Amino acid sequence: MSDLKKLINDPLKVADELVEGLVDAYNGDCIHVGQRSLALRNIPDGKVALLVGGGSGHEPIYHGLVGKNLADGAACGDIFAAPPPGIVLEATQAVDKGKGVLYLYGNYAGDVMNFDIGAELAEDEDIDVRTVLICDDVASAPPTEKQSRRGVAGLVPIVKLVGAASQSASSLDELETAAKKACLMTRSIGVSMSPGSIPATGKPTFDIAEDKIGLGMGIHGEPGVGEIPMTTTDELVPQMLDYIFKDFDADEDVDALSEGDEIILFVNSLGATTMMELLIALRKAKQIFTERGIKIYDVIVGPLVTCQEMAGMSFSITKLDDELKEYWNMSCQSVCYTKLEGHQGA
Amino acid sequence: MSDLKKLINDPLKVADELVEGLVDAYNGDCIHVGQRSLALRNIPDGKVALLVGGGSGHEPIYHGLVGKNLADGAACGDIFAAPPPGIVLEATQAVDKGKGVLYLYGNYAGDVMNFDIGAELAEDEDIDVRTVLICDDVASAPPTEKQSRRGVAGLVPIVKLVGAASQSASSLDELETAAKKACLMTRSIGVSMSPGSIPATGKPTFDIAEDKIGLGMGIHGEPGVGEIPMTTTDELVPQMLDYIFKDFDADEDVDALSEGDEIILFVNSLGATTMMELLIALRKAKQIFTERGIKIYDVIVGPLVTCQEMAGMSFSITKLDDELKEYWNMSCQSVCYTKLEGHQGA
Amino acid sequence: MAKEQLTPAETKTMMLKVADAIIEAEPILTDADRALGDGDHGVGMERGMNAVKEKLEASEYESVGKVFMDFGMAMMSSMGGASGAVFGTLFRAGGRSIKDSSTFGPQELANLITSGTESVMDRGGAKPGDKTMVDALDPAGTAANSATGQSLVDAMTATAAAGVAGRDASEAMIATMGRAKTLGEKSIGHPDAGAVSVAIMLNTMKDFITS
Amino acid sequence: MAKEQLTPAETKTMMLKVADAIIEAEPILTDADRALGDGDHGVGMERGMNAVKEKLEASEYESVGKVFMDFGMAMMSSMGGASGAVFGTLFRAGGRSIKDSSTFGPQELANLITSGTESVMDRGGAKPGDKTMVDALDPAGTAANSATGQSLVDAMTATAAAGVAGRDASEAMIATMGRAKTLGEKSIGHPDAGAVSVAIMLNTMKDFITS
Ligand SMILES: Nc1ncnc2c1ncn2[C@@H]1O[C@H](COP(=O)(O)OP(=O)(O)O)[C@@H](O)[C@H]1O
Ligand SMILES: Nc1ncnc2c1ncn2[C@@H]1O[C@H](COP(=O)(O)OP(=O)(O)O)[C@@H](O)[C@H]1O
Ligand SMILES: [Mg+2]
Ligand SMILES: [Mg+2]
Ligand SMILES: [Mg+2]
Ligand SMILES: [Mg+2]
Repeated sequence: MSDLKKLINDPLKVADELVEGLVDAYNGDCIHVGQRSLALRNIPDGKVALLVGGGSGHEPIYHGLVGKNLADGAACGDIFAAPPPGIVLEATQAVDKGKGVLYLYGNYAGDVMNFDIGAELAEDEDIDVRTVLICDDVASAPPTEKQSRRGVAGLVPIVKLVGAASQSASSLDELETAAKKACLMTRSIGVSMSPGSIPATGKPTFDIAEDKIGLGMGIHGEPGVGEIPMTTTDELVPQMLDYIFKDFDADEDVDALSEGDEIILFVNSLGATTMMELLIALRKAKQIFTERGIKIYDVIVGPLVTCQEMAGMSFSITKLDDELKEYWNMSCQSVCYTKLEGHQGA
Repeated sequence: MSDLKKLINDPLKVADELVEGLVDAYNGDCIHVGQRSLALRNIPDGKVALLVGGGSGHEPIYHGLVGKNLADGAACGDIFAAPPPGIVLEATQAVDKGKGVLYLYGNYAGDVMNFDIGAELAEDEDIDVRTVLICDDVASAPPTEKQSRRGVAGLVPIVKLVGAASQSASSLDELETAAKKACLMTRSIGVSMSPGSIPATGKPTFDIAEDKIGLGMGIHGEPGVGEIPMTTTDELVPQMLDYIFKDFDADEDVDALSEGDEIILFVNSLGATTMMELLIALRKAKQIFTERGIKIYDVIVGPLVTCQEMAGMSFSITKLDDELKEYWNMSCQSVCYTKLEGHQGA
Repeated sequence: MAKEQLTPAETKTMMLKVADAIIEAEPILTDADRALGDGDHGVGMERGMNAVKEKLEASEYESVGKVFMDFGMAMMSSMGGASGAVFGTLFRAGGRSIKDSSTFGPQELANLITSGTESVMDRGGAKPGDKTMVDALDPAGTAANSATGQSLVDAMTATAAAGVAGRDASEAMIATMGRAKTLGEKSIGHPDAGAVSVAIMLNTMKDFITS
Repeated sequence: MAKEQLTPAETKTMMLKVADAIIEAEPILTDADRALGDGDHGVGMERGMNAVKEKLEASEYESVGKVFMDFGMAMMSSMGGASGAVFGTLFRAGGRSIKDSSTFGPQELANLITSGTESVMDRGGAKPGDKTMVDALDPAGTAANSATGQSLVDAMTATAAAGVAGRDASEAMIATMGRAKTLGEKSIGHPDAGAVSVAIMLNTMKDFITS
């Protein structure tokens, strides 16, 4: 979008004001904590807590994933900036119910450092903290280095699953194990056609030629595997999914995606890409999975992991086993994602 | 957005392909009917059926509102075009379970004429049809002529309420009465900052100056009450809500919105306007309702009634009574909108 | 060479030319609807005309009325939108009024337009002056009715001229129907998109008949 | 008039000038981060420097180290992002290493930078050559350490020059940390945004000390 006509107040206050609005969107189910954190109003005593967070500007994630059977709280940074350690601490204190707190967030240098410092501050307050990094972007590193991958849209199914697991987890260990499994089983690949921008500067976050698609780009426009000519949905989708298939194939820690497997399929828009486009892409993806005999257990589709007016989309695939299916089947409710018990097409 | 980099296949086939994708998104809960209609897989015999529909290009409405405790089916037109009568008929036949079909759709000349012809064809097949028009856009006509208003984003809470009512309605009469009440109690006002475009032409649907906001614009860019200079959220939101307050005041068929009233508040984006902006606007709206002692019973927020990459937003307000609250509290699930039983902040 | 009393085959050829003319005019129709409506009139009419061509090219006709009925039915079932309904109604009802005619002359022209226009007004509630296609159709019907005693060439020429004048007159009207309604006085200065289509259709018929 | 052995008050004045210089350089930092990262470095640093100014202006200092610790703490608690953590760590740890000093001379300069840089490398895992701010800090620290026997003016001048050279050298490096990582060879030709900030900071300190 070249003509940025954003409806805001002070561009330097957007993060604070949007978190206020988010609390209003929860209409009482969440409370505003400290400087810029969110927590569920009623977290049961003795619950192992789940904390998410990250930079703002990607709404409805990350802080919109606080909710019933989802995250207990979120530490919110400024636009595209990890929350400072003080905010991580205030959020940690708000969600801790004596059984410790699992930090579950996307792998970015800024987030890791700030959450780590926050965790050190929390340990000083005798709160047990464990961290599981979301590293789902297959375009950002080979399977052998998957712990250095960026965290992208896969966080939605991951937080859904781990939030469900947290309802019955008896210890931080147990929840950590579930989170690691959800992360291992979830992989994403994205493309972008045009950049978002930072409200405070109005400047696009990157440049891309009119006739090019950034294949494998991250959710802030981080470069992926390269640029390809602008093309059609039906040409692009197979290429994108191929990265996912090859990644499951090549990774020694997981089995290949093969006939009879069941998956959650999440088709995400980065903002400007319309639901119309997502649905057309979903249609092609469904054909490909059907050809391979892979069963879609449930579908998420929508602009849930955005970067302002960035145009682009991503696929996230979570391979399910019985344990993950059970977590999936739980209902959940939040500003970002809500589902009833069970799954579509049951 | 000036540089349109839409990810599609044949621009003339987007409506057909997106409906295919939508059926895939339902993952088995909905079936594709005839040329371009959608219906729930299992509509109970003897249920009074609810049919929605309209032009495509506004995803996730209208056809994304088919779902559990929502609409039973949808007749889908081409981009921004009402469905032809043949499609209305095929959808009607698919959802009719012997108790008749309520048509509930936005008031546009094209939709009215095509659904009316479709209804005549259905009556020829001995299907009972009743029509309730959604006319919620207060900017499009004064209260004395409210039956000539456009149908805009208010359709989301309206279809939610009427879908719930349809689960227990014993007759078409009863459902029609509930639908009329939901429509009467729901009013919307929108603004737009920049146009969407039609995939087949790539042309923007209207022109607007760089420094102007279209106040009261419709969801295709139909002109509203006038253009005002681009401004901040906190300046704009009170002006927008004033139209709603004044409309409830002036309309002899409803009581004024006043202290102690309970409402559903829906903050919608037309596409390019980000969730960040919606939340900031929601924050201001909440302040205004709180000042007036009006209680927000539940909130919907997101890009649910869109017009491609159009920038703009709207507020829809539904005033509740006990009957409507009961309908609201039912859970529902669809691609467009999902909620658990009850309401946020209960 | 000018034509009198078209055969069903000639009528079909004429209406195929109408379809091509509308397809060619897509950008003009798109722009007309962008100014006052939602910008989809050109694409919608193009979709309709492609359906029309498919239907007409696959059919042989003994009745001239049936050509127009098929023309209307193809539009109505393929287009949707306001124009699918109103143009579909125009040609279906207009064609039905001459379905027993095996030739198309000045009387058929008059019947086609007047019956069709009446049905359009019944269907959509628009009256002359509301800034819709009716503002091109209504004067065209009047002209055709006054010209039933003349040659087809003269009748068609007068009818097309009246339609064009009606389209032009729509520029000065304030829209009270459909999408453009809330424009109020701002709708002045642009012709109605549907009226533009009608004028193109009538002119194409005239060109066919007079050549 | 060049300065030797700054008082805590002078140190505070110097660091307020650093804050202003960074605020002024916002567009440069924004563009540097747009080329390789997510474009928010300028805004983030500006946010940090406003917090720094608020904190420093409201405080009086007896220890020079405390000036830097407050500088770092204000950044760390207001900014977030990678730079909030790394710059916060740089100044908090660097300042702590000289928190007992009541004057800022060549030895304090060397301690500030070397301790700070070490802590940054511990915190974020970056090594020299990874194309981060460390590539400006590391040579600056080496220069400062070699210059502890010289005047503050000379030491600071050498340190700033080494930092600038480090920033320039980062242009030729391939990013292996943070947002720019996946750029690979394409990251060559742009300096690292954090290194640009470091160079501006050191130059501003030099300008203050030498003037
Ligand atoms: N009620 C009506 N009666 C007659 N013609 C109408 C009516 N409503 C709309 N039209 C005609 O349809 C045209 C618009 O068609 P189109 O743009 O294809 O459909 P839509 O308005 O559904 O987008 C208008 O220019 C007008 O001539
Ligand atoms: N692990 C790290 N160690 C040292 N410096 C780092 C590290 N990660 C990032 N940086 C520095 O931070 C700068 C980016 O800061 P900024 O753009 O404000 O944060 P973010 O990367 O979170 O958007 C980089 O240019 C680099 O100099
Ligand atoms: Mg950032
Ligand atoms: Mg239309
Ligand atoms: Mg139109
Ligand atoms: Mg950055």
